[in-house]
Parts: sequence; C-alpha cells; structure tokens
Amino acid sequence: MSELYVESPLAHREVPQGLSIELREITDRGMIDVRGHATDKKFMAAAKKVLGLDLPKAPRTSVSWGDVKALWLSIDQWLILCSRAKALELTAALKAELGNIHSLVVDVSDMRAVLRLEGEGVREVLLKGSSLDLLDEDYAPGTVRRMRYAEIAALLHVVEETVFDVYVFRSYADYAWDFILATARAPAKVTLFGAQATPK
Amino acid sequence: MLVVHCPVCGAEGDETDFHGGGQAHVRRPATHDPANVSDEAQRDYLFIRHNPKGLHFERWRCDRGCGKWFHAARDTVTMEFKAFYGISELPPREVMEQATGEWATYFKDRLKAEAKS
Amino acid sequence: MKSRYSIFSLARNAMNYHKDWERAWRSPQPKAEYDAVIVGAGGHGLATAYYLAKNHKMTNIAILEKGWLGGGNTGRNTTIIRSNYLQDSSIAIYELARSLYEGLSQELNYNVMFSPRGVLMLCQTEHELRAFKRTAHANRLAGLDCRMVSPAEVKEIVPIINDDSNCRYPVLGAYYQPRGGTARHDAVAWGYARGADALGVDIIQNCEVTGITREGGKVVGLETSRGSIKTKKVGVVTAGNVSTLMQTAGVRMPIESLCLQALVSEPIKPVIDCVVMANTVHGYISQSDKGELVIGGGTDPYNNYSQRGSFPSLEHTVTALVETFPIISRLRMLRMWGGIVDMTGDRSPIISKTDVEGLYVNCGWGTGGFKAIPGSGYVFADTIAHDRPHAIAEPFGLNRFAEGRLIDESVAAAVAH
Amino acid sequence: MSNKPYRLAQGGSRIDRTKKLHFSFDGKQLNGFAGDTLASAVMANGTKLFGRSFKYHRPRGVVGLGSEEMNALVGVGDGSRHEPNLRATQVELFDGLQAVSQNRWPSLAFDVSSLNSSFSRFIPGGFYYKTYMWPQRFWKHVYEPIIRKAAGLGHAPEGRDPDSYENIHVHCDVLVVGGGVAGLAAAESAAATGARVVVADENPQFGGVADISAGTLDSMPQATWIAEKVAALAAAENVRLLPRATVVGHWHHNYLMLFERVADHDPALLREGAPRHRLWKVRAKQVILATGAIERPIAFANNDRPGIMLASAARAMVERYGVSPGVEGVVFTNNDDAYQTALVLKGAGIGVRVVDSRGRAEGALVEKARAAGIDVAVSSVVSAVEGNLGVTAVRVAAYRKGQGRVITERKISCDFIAMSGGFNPALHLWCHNGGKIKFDDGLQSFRPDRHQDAIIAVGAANGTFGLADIIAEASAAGETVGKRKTKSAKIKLPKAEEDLQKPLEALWFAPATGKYNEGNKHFIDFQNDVTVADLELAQREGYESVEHTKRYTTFGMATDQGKTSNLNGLGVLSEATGKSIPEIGVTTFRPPYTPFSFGSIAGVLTKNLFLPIRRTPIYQWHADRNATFEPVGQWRRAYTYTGPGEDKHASINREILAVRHKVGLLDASTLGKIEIKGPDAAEFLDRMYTNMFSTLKVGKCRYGLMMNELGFLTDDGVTVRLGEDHFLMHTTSGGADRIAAWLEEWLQTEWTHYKVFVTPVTEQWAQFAIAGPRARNVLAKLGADFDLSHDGFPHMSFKEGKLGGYPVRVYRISFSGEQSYEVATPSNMGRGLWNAILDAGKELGIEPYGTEALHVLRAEKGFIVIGDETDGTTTPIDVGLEGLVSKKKADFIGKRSLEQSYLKGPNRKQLVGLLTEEPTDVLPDGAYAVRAVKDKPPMEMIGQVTSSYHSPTLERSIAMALIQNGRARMGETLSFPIEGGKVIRAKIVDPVFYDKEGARQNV
Ligand SMILES: Cc1cc2nc3c(=O)[nH]c(=O)nc-3n(C[C@H](O)[C@H](O)[C@H](O)COP(=O)(O)OP(=O)(O)OC[C@H]3O[C@@H](n4cnc5c(N)ncnc54)[C@H](O)[C@@H]3O)c2cc1C
Ligand SMILES: NC(=O)c1ccc[n+]([C@@H]2O[C@H](COP(=O)([O-])OP(=O)(O)OC[C@H]3O[C@@H](n4cnc5c(N)ncnc54)[C@H](O)[C@@H]3O)[C@@H](O)[C@H]2O)c1
Ligand SMILES: Cc1cc2nc3c(=O)[nH]c(=O)nc-3n(C[C@H](O)[C@H](O)[C@H](O)COP(=O)(O)O)c2cc1C
Ligand SMILES: [Zn+2]
Repeated sequence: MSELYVESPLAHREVPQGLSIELREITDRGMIDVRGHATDKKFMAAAKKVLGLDLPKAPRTSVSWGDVKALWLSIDQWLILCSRAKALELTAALKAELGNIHSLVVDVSDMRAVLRLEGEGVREVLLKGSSLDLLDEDYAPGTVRRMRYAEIAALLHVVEETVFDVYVFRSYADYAWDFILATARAPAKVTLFGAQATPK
Repeated sequence: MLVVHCPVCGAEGDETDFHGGGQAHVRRPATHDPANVSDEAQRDYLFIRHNPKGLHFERWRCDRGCGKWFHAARDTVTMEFKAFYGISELPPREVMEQATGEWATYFKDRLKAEAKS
Repeated sequence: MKSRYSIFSLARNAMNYHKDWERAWRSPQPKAEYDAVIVGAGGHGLATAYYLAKNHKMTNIAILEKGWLGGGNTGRNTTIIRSNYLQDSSIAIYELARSLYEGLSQELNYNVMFSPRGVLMLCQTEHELRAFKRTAHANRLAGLDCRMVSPAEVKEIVPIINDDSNCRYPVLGAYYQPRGGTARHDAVAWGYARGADALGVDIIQNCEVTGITREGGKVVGLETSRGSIKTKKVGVVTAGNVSTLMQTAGVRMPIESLCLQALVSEPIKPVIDCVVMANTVHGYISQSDKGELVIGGGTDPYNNYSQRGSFPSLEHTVTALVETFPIISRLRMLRMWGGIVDMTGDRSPIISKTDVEGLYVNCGWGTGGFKAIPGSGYVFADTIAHDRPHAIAEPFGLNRFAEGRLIDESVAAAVAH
Repeated sequence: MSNKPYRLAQGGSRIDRTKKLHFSFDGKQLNGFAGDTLASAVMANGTKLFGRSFKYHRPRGVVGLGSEEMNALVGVGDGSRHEPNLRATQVELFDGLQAVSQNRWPSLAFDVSSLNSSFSRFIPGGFYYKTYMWPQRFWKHVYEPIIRKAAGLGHAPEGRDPDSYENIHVHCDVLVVGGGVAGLAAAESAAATGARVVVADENPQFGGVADISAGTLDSMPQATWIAEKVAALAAAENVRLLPRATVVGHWHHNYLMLFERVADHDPALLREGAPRHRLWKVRAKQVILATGAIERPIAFANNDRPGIMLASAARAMVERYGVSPGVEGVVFTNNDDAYQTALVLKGAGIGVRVVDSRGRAEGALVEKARAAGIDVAVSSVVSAVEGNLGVTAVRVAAYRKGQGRVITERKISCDFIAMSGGFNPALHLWCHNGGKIKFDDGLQSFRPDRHQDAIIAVGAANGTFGLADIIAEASAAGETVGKRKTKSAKIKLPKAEEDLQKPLEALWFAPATGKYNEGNKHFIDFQNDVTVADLELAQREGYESVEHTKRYTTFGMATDQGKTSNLNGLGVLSEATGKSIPEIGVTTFRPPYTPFSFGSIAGVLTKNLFLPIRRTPIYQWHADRNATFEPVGQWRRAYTYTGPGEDKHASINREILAVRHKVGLLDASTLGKIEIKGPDAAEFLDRMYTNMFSTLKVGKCRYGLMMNELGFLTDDGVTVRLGEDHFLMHTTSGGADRIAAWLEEWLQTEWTHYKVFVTPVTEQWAQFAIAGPRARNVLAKLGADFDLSHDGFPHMSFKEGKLGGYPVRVYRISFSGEQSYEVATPSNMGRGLWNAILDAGKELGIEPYGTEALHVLRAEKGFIVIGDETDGTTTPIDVGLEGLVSKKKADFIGKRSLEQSYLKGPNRKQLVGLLTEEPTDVLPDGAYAVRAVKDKPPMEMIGQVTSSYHSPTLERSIAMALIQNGRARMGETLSFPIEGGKVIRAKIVDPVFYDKEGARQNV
C-alpha cells in the first residue's frame, strides 16, 4: 500500500513577504475537543489521569504538562493540544478512561488551521480584526480567547508576549491568511501606545 | 455598539461577540402539557412579546466566548444593562423591583408561585 | 377650500415676497369629543384620516400626534416604493398603494415627487435568482409590470455597478419593477396633512395619547397629554410605539420595536438613476433629487426605542455597497439616523379590528411601510368606517397569528423593504 | 506683494517659505508654501472665489477656519483618485495637488446657473412642493430630470478606488477629543495617573485656536505652552496623540469612531503603500470632550459674498499663513473676541475698522483696538454688502435691538469682512448619544448639561472660555477620570493671563433697508442657500416645529450639517415666533461630526476579503478541473465539471448518467456534522426531529426532518447511531452552524436537565459520496478492512475502518437512489483519499459529479431539498412526508403548530410530480399553475413549480410542484402560463419518477 497523502489547510500558500510581522502555518498540531462538566469530580480525575494535568477551570486560561496543553473553551469544554501523532492515542485513552462518565471526546486535529503570528507589533496587527482589548495585561501569555476576527470566528492563544496562535476553521484558512496579509503590510504598521515622534 | 458581559464566563465584549435572543422568560407551553395547549396559548408563546419602553428582560448568548445562554436586564431607551444573570434564574431582586407594566406583573406572579412551592 | 398650489400662485406670491401664503394646516385645539380619533400622525395615520374624510365623509375627526406630524418613520425612511411582493395578499395592498402614488400629487395638490425611476433587486446568488424568478412568475400572473433583467442590462441601468463576474457576490441578474421608485417622504406626510386639514380634520400635534379608555368591551375615549377626549372609534397607527399604547386597552401585540438605520452621503452629481436593492448583502441605495446617496440596511438585533442604532449594522451595509458600487469608496457619509420600526412575527403588517369594540389598529409595517401609505390609509379608513375589514385588509387581521395563517414574505428571498 | 498680492511679507507660523509647492486650481498653475492649506494658498494668489452655492449658484469664498467650512468646497485629485466636496480649509497643500471648483458651468466666474439667483424670488424654500405637478407625467420626464441635473455638488470619482483603507480597534481609559488648550491639559493630568490616553484632533497640528488667541500661560504665548505639552505627551508611554483624526461619532457605551486621514496630505505615503484612511473603533472608559467652539456668522444682506469670513478665520489667515484676506477690511461683531482679529489685521498693516452691534463696547480688547487707532462704530450693523464676485463696499446702519429694518445707511468701501456673532460650543458628540444640553444666556448658545454615559466636556466645548478656567476645569477632569492606576498626579497648573472680555449681545439678524430686506439674501445656511426669509416663510405656512422648518427649507442639512447655521436659524425663528430659543428646541445632532469616507468603513473588507469563501479540502482540485462553483452559504461547491468540447448541459448529463450506469464521486464535505452524546441524547433527538430516533439501532442510519416552532421545515439529514448514547447528525450544508446553535439553545434554555453534549465536527471530515451500480466495486478495489457485502453492510447502516489505508467512517446512504456509500476521512487526508478513489475507480468509469447532477438525481427519485421544495412556509405534511411526523411522540419542536387551523386546513399546497405534455418542455423554476388560463392577468394561481429538470435518465423533463390539494388531483392536467404568452400543460403524477420501489439502492 502506498503512503497516505496528507495536506494541511494552508499547504498551498507561500512564505509571505513585506509584512511587519512573521506569519506561518503550524501544521503538526493534534487537537482534541473534550466536553465534560468541570464540576464533575470523576470526569476531572479521569481527564487528569490520561492527560497528566488538571483541566483549567478558570475562564480563558491554559495549562501545560509536558507536550500536552489544555485550553479552556467553556465551563464544560476544553481543547487539548499535542502532537498529531499523540492525538489519536490520547483520544482513545480518554474515551476509555472516561467510560460511562458523561463526556464527549472528539479528535478534531483536522478541523482547524493554526496561524502563527510573531513579532513586535503583533497585537496591533490583530487589533485590525479583533475588538478585544489585546493591550490589556489580561492578555498575558497562556491566555485563550474565542473571538470574532474579521468576518469569522477564531480562537486566540497568546503563546508568548509577541507570539500569537490564531485558530480558525479550516475552510476559512485562506480568508484568514489573506486578511492578515492585508493588515500586516509593513507600510500599514501602527503603533498604539509608547513614545512617538512629536507630531509637527 | 453595546458592551455585553457574560455572567457564565465573565467575558466582556462588543455586542457582535454575542447573540441577542429576544425576550426572556417566555414559557413554552408544550413542554409542560403538550396535550392541552390552546391556539391562543400557542400564539402568545410564538408571537406576543413584551415590548416595553424602558426596562426589558432578554436572552443573550456568549457567542464568541463560552457559548452559553444567559439573561440580561436592559433599558430599551438608554441601552443601559442593569443586570446579567443565569439562564435559569430570575433577575436580582432590586432589578425585578424596577420592572414596570407586564414585567412587573410577571415577576410578581413568579415570586408568588415560587413562595407557594 | 384652500387656495390651490400652482406655478401661478407661486408667481403671484413672489410679487409680495411670499408674505401671503396660507398655512398648510391649522393648529387647532382638541375638542372634547370626536366621531373618530386616529392616534399617530405618520403617513399611515394621516392617509387614514384623509380617506375617512374624503371617502367616508367622516369629518368630525382628529389625529393626535405626540410630536410633530411625519416625525416618525415616515420622516426618516429611504422611500423605496415597489409592489412586487410574492404573496397575493401583499401584492394586493402594495399595488393599490403604488397605483395611488401615481396620481397622488394631483389628488393632494401637493407635489410628493413620486418618481417611478425603477427598482432593481439584484440577484447575487443562484438561490436569490431562483426566488426572484418565482416572484416574477407570480407577479406577471397578478398583472404587475415587472421583469427579470440580465447582468448586461443591469450594467446598462446602473453603470457604476461592479460587474466583475468573479467578485464575491457577482450580479447574476436582477428583478426589475420599472414603475417602482421613490417619493419625497416628508411631502407625503405634509400633502396628506394639508389634504385632511382642508377636509376639516383636526391635526393636533404635541399631544401624546397616554391611554385608551374602555367601558366593558367598548372604547369610549382617550387620555392625552392635553386632556381626555371622548370618542367611540379609535384607530391606533403609532408604529414602533404601538405595544405600549395598545396595552392600555388590554390588547397585547405581536410586535417588537427595533431600530432600523439609514444614512446619506454628501450630495454629488447624479451617478445612479434608479433604486438598487442588494438583499443578499443587506444594502440598498438610491440617489435623491438633491444628489445625496440614500442608503439603508437591516435592523439592529435587539429592542430599542432610542432612535439611535448601533454601528455594526450600517458598517455591514456600507461595506457591501462599497463592494457592489466601488466608486462610492471615496465618497463620504454625511449623516446617519435611526427609526423605531414595529416588527411582527411574520414581518407582515397588521390592519385589523380588535376584540375591543371601536378599537382598530394599523401597524407592523416594520421596515417597509412607506410604500404602502396610500393603500393602507385607504383600506384602513374603510375598515374603520364600516366596522369590518376591507377585503384587502382582511388577510392582515390579528387573528392570523392564532390560526397560523402567516404572510411570510421574507422567506422566499429575505427581502425586507 | 507683486505677483502674490495677498501673501504678506512676514508672518505665517505654519508655512515654510523656503519650501515652495506647485499646485493647480481649475487648471491654473499656482504656487504655495509647505504648511499652506488649499484655502490659504489660493487666497495668497489673490483668488477669493472658490465655488458656487447649491441652489442659487451664488459665488462663494472661504468663510471658516477648518471643518466648519461650508462654502469653499472643492474636488481634489483626478480620475479614480478624485474626491469631491472637500473643504479647502482642511486640504493640506502638497506638491502637484490638483483642485477644481464645483457646481458651476462653464466656469467658476461665469456660471450659467447663477441665473437661478435672479429667479430666487420665485423659488423660495419648499417651492417645489407647490408646482411641477402638471401634467402628471411631466414630473418623471421633464421636471425631475432638470432638477436632477442640477443636483449635487462635486462629481464622483471614476472607476475603482486604487487606494487602501483599514480599521483598527483600540481600548483606552480616556479618549480626549480635541487637542486644544483644554484637551492637552486634560490629557496631561489623565496621563499622569498612568491611564491609557488617546488624544485625537482633526487638524494636522495640535493646539486648537491657542496660536491665534491672545492670552498667555506662565507668561508664554499659548502656542509655546502647547508645543511643550505636545512634546511631553508624545514621549509618554501611555499616550497616543492622533493628529488628522476626527472623532466622527459617539455611540452607546462609549463607543466612538475616529477617522484618521493617514496619507491624504502626502502622496509619497500612498505610494509607499500606506492606507489612505484608517478608521479607529475606540472603546473608552471615559471620554473627555474638548472640541472647542465654532464661531457664528451673522445674517446680513448678501452676507455670503466671497471675502466675508469668520473673524477667527481671517485672523488665522494672517497669523498662520501670512495671507491677508484683503486690503481694507471691516470687522463686524457683537462680542469682544473679534477685536483680536482687528488688532492682528492692524498689526499686519491691513486696513481695518470695527462695526459693533452692541450699545457699548468697552472691554480691554476694545480699548486696545481704540488705542491702536482702529475706528470702532458701536450700535451699528453691517446692513448690506455690495459687490458680486467679491466685496466692494458695505453699508453700515445704526442699530437698536429688535428693529425690523433700518432707515439710514452709510457706505464704506472695503474688500473683505470679518464677522463674529459669538461662539457655539461644539456639542455634536455630546449629543450623538442622548446628552442633554441647556441654553446659556451669557453665551447665547447651548452648552452641555447631563449625560448618561461616562463623558465630560471641558473648555470651550463646555462653554468655558476664560483661559484660567479652561485649564483648571480640564486638568481636574483629566485627573479624576483618568484614575485607573494608583499613581498620584499632581500637575502644576500654569498661570493664565488674558484680557477680560465683556459679554456679547445676541445678534441673529442685521436688518437692512427694504430693498435688501425683502430680497431673500440674508443667508443662514450658506451652502443650501437658506435665508432668513425662508425660515420665516416656513413658520407662516405652518411648518412650525423646528424639525418641519429644517426639512421644508433644508437648513442645517448641507455638508456642514449646520455647524455655523443651526443656532442662527434658531435665533431667527425665536424672533419670528416670540418663543425663546430653548422653547423652539434644537434639531437632532447625528453622526458623523464631519463627513468621512465609505472606504474607511469598509477598510480592507473589499474584493476577496469582503466576505469569506469557505473551501473544502478538495477545492483546489475542483478548480483545477474547471469546475463551475455554486455558492451554498459561504461554501463554494462544484456545480459541474465541464470538459473540453462540452457545455454545462452536456457535462451535467454526462455526470448523471455516470452515476446511473457506472459510478460517480461527489465532494460532500460541506454537509454539516454534529456529534451528540449523553444518556439523554436519544430522547433529545426525539424532541428535535419530527420522527423517532430513540428506536434507531446502533450502527444504523435514519433520515430525519426538523421543523421550527412554527411547524415549518428547516432542515433534514441522516443521523447515525454510533453508540447507545452517541449520535452523529448530518445537516444540510447551509444549516450546519444554525442547527448546532439550535440544539445548544434548546439544551441550555428549555431541556436543561438533559445530559447531552453537542460538538460540531463538520470540518474535521472530508466526505464523499461514491454512488452508482459499481460503487461497491470501487470500495473493494481500494481495499476495505470491513465487510462490504450487501448483507454485511446493508443500506442505511454504518462502518468505521480503513479504506485504501485511509481511516474512514462509511455510511451506506443514498441521495441518488443508487447503491451509494458516503465516505468520511479526516480533512487533511481528504485530498489523498479523493485521488485514491479516482484512481481505483478509473477502470470502472468513475466520474466526479457536481451539485447540479446531484439535484437532478434526487429529483428523479422525488427526494426533497430544503429550500427548493420548501420555502419556510412548508410543513412536512405539505411535502408528503407525513409518515415522518411521529404520532407517538407527545411533543417535539413544531408539533403543536401543526395543529393550528390554517396548517391543518383545506387547500394547502402539496408536493406532486409533474410531467409536461411535451416531454422536451422543461417547466421554468417557480412557474405558477393557474386555475384557468385567461387572455390577460390577473389569473388565479394554485401552486408553483419547486424543481424542474431535464432528466437524462428518463430522457424527458420532470418537475416537482406544490399545488393546492395536489395529492387529490393525481392525473389532472394543469396549465402554466409562462413568459411570452406560452402555456405549458403538465400532468400531476407521483413525485417519484424513477425506481419507485427503491430497488437500486438496495443491492
Ligand atoms: C431607516 C428606515 C428606512 C425605511 N425604508 C423604507 C423604504 O425604503 N420603503 C418603505 O416602504 N418603508 C421604509 N421604511 C418603513 C416606513 O418608514 C414605515 O413603515 C412607515 O413610515 C410607517 O408609517 P406609520 O405612519 O405607520 O408610522 P410613523 O411614521 O412612525 O408614525 C407613527 C406616529 O405615531 C406617533 N405616536 C406614537 N405614539 C403615540 C402616542 N402615544 N400618541 C400620539 N402619537 C403617537 C409617532 O410620533 C409618529 O409620528 C423605513 C423605515 C426606517 C426607519
Ligand atoms: N471668547 C473667548 O474667550 C474665546 C473664544 C474663542 C476661543 N477662545 C480660545 O479657545 C481656546 C479654547 O480651548 P479649547 O481647547 O476648548 O478649544 P480649541 O478650539 O482650541 O480646541 C478644540 C480642538 O478640537 C478639535 N475638534 C473639534 N471637534 C473634533 C472632533 N470631533 N474630532 C477631533 N477633533 C475635534 C478642533 O479642531 C480644535 O483643534 C482657548 O485657546 C481660548 O483662548 C476663547
Ligand atoms: C430620503 C432622505 C434624505 C435625506 N437627506 C438628507 C440630507 O441631504 N442632509 C441631511 O442633513 N439629512 C438628510 N436626511 C436625514 C434627516 O436630516 C434626518 O436625519 C432624518 O429625517 C431623521 O431625523 P432625525 O435625525 O432628526 O432623527 C435625509 C433623510 C431622508 C429620509
Ligand atoms: Zn461566556
């Protein structure tokens, strides 16, 4: 049997030029959607047993354990990040461990495209499509937030001070990519606060 | 553009991050006694709406946040939100007391019914 | 009888520096009792009073208006007039209205500037194209003068349209009503006001009705900010404010009041000669005789009595129109405003008797009632005068909501106005 | 003053005389300096005539200082870069700028339509309502075309805008609107608290009118103090200074829109790729309005002649640009402030005298003026102006307040007038969102009162004009509202010194002798040519409400939105009616403060970014194969694949026949997919669907119907039972998001006790239909690790496993009536599996087919499509699916509504099949059947075609229709009058046209 052909949502896009920040697609990311009640102790314990971490209960936070990360999505929903290879295995393990506990675990590794934006001024670029208060200290590394981005739904993950991952449903990947190309153009760079030249 | 606050996850954001879902506390008669819903009761459920000029109670969904539905009390003239509360809850007492017209009657009846049970 | 307006009266008055013009309408004090009272001096209320007086010889009547006449939605709408609806009952009322508009300036001796410059409803998806084709079949058999036009014809009628067939929503054609158009909104209100006044109707402004008084199952009068008024017949025509007022008579309405916004650009030399509606992207546009582009969009999604809307809905409309008419990108918005529209559950109006004897209601015109003013006034006056629904009004009764007999126009092609 | 007659030898704080710029006005090549505005540069060249008014085409020049300008409107740029109606006072000069005047023909100085002015007596406010009515059709064909030709000011650009625009969001603690003395003082103290502060000013420079105001701060000229503050604020980490940025509107919850002109002033920036405009969407915890005040003109006869300016504008011409408004001027005022202008003119060596309407003029500035030798005439008004394209003289008359007309006049030669009727606080933003205002007798103007939002006005915007008061008020406001961080902010206030001013006396209308009084020429709204007489006429005719007067005369409706005219109009109405100004009331202030571009609103959301297009994993393959795409919601689906030498009709037929006789492959990835799991999942589905799901066996599929609460069909699809408490629901492509939200809504709001989770997974899966008699062979060829036999994998069942090595879920369901498998694989492998299927199917004759073939195939089978056979008013019973409406279940969504009398009533339209008498006639979609064909409409309609196709399988046309009582009329022949007078006759038949027993899918 020949090898399986696998293609990420943005595989056909070229490395962008002329931007004020860096933009690329992250392709090796496994994702598992986990539903269960944070108030259900059995559920939380089972998840911890498999993932090695306590699913975060605080809204908009994330927790890591080794190469596994859990992003809070709702009071009864998390997105588990890991390598693609590991996603299958973790999904099976979670399902097995959860057994009859009221829950729903789905491998959704192929459902979203992940766009990595990196560099000085990345928040300003994102603010051209998002109405969140991204300059606020609430948006420290680790923060997770669903948002409306341009005309689509997206999930924002603050990886580091100037590194952001934007998750969009894969059918919108090209749109999101093009939107960032348009708003991150170097001549359109905006600095929101900080010292500026004295206006003449 | 209103600022809406989700009482479930605490997210705050533009109205476009949320989804307005119309009047709150509408009772679906068929859920309770499907065999005995009059045409008028069905009409009221589907079409008749409180439409106050002033304090109103409505449903919203935290569309771009936790995805949960919740309730809000809002003034339809000033657009000021007076409270955000859970989807299975009644508004805070002091807000209920500010209600007028049909809403005042509604809350009075609800409280009476609750006191009884 | 009032002195008539004409080129000659204009010239005559010019000689005297226009010092001798009569008032267009009186400013009477309310009487203690009327044979009938219309609440709300919007287009529908004024037309109702005019036809009550003219067709039914009821002249001891009054219109009570809480603010200034025509100051509601009639004074703030984008003035699109068309009659090419899908359902038979809609076609009947809107076409009656449209045909009355044709001769309204002469009828009222007031130039309402009805301008049948054509209404183009763009088809920007296959689904929309199909839906309009269906409407076209229905309208043709109903006897309306409408037709589908090709993308090339659309380009001919509106040369500034984006005709790139690869754009996001390419124009696949349009549904065209050549004798749809616009009229000068204020003039419609003022013309009916002047006409009704001349027939003896008391138009009382700055008079808010605060309550409807009933005795048993009957109406006996009204409470107003200028005292009580006795009457046995009340026609409530208060658009966005209908729920609260009807409530005082114990009638609950299937209405929600929402804000609908519109805007105008700075005036420019003519670039667009007809009305264009782009329903898929929620924008419609025409150019007034003064030169400003008149643009409307959809309603904001929550109840609102503030006459001030939210920015996003207009933002979507403008964005869509920039895409549809790229040259407007460099033009500028001059003014935006909102009106409180009365939306029913099926998005069709209510012209109805109520369970209370002598109480009639005309509302629910939502985002599209300007075009209906003459027809609605005509059949509502008839309904009030004879205490039974006029045949054209009958389908629009309140009873339809309990029967499930909805008149849902928006379903076929989500067309609002 | 040789070839630049009006450029003064000295002065001009804004211009750089070493940088000469070339520009053109109406094609004439002119020079100016860096720092000039178009207004100052043109005036420096000796031209006062800038444009023509709207209705009378009267010649007009510059009146204002900046954004309040209503007369000097020009078009800038050409072709697709043309922009009409710009205020010359706001256009910054750059090298190569091209400007044209507007609303004139053939030329600015000689304009044919200025004849309107001679007719003006016949065309007073509202005249068109009284005429143009006969004969009826003349309005459309004669009168209106003439009126429209005259409409508008400038002309639109040509072609698509080559420039770019963008939006940006920003949250701040404090937004300071206006960067004059007040705004900067407020910003300074707010910033000192550590708050995040944005300061926006519409001008290129900060400082407001400080540079042309006489007072000092800490003994420095105000301008020096401003420069210091601007530098300090620019250096601060927590402050953003935004010049060329107009706050255009204020909305609920302190949402403001800020319009930044990024590159209009500098074509080099545009060339580098900068956006032309940027719209800032600002959410501010606190707004400080420091928008200053706008000077009022005075209504006197012919007060619109070029050369008549506001006093502050005349002053600015001299001080900022070194441009003299003329040689010999008259300052006409009712207040002390304008004396500053007189002093400045005098200081620049320009002839000047003052006409003051007040009985006494004795403030410190007045005394200074007298001391400087300026002639001051009190109790006097300018009663009329002579000159046409410019001012040649004024008539000055003795004046007593309340006088209707004057008798004696004396004539004074002059070539310009600087007028000041007082100042109006700029209340626009205060009022946009319901702020209350109050009338101030001292100012004779409105000022802010209360506001529901966190917004506060300071400085001239608040009606505070004393320099020390402004600073104190603004600084205090900044400090209290800025408090967010804990930093303490003690700002040392500068010491303000200025000449004390005496109060003004209202002057709304300067009377003239009879001749001038009755000639309609005291302009209130300059641009729209509304005069005092027009306002009075409106009152006389009963248009009493100020709102009626506004609409009848169009006063305040021009592009300046009455910035300089509204209050004057109210003053005139007050005098005409005897009511006070507050009794008359103001018209509504609406956004925007000044007009802003539609392009800036759209931002980058044009062309490919206007709205998203959703692509399936196979999208590129479809495109490469020359697929026509069909939009379905935001998705693009392949409609048909036209090969070489084929048209669409041929390719569709080919695709259909491939499915019927061989095998076809369809990209169905867009179908909605939702996982539903929990102990109550089955019961929940019973509530959502019309039919029963709790009885479905694990591993089996069932087709379900969904209604809304009104009893109308909204969606359908196949749901699979993956496990006892676990389902996978398929929805229509357009319905995926809507249905997922719908399920959540019911779970969260009505059946809150149900233990059910719902997770949409549409995009996790690429999904394909392999359909046709050889479908199984394709799967076998690919290699499946599960039983493919009919018994082992019967119709309406489900398997999970590997196909050609790819992980798959396979559903044996059929929308074509053929043997059919729907195969789902994770999206990233979609393209791989798609190719593998095509390879495997090659020798079996596999063909990809598109949505049109799909539609015909299903129509041949009589299957409905939501949105085709239904239109939102159609019940399951109407489309003949009564069998799928459970009688056993007590309640499900929409059930009760089906009982409403009309939905149960007679004469409902029912789904039937139609066969045309002539097999080659294809009924048009949406065609109506009539009860009886008549010569002409109206004809009674009894139902309409919902789907209609040529069926290559049956080699004839087929159609489905909703017909009144259709099911009772089987065999009846109906008439469909279509366009062009043709009538198509068709027989009512069963809607299943092909393989009625369903044998083909079951093998
Ligand atoms: C932005 C916008 C765009 C629109 N565009 C179109 C269009 O293009 N084409 C179209 O056909 N329609 C359009 N419409 C809809 C149309 O304007 C309305 O349907 C129509 O004007 C309604 O007329 P009316 O007489 O019923 O109501 P109104 O004109 O609103 O009159 C109701 C009157 O009742 C008065 N009133 C209320 N309560 C009381 C009380 N208690 N006592 C006394 N008086 C009271 C109000 O002050 C008001 O004057 C638009 C509406 C808006 C807001
Ligand atoms: N009679 C008097 O005493 C008198 C009269 C006039 C002016 N003054 C002087 O007026 C000044 C008052 O200072 P101030 O700061 O209150 O007013 P200001 O006029 O100096 O500044 C206001 C600034 O706000 C800008 N602005 C207005 N609306 C805007 C908007 N929507 N968006 C962006 N910018 C906008 C204006 O262009 C201006 O630059 C003092 O310098 C004072 O000396 C006094
Ligand atoms: C068809 C139409 C054209 C309009 N044209 C103008 C215009 O040219 N200038 C203007 O200032 N306002 C214009 N308006 C808006 C009115 O000034 C006003 O905003 C509207 O009637 C709503 O009233 P309000 O803003 O006082 O609440 C227009 C309104 C309509 C309905
Ligand atoms: Zn939330």
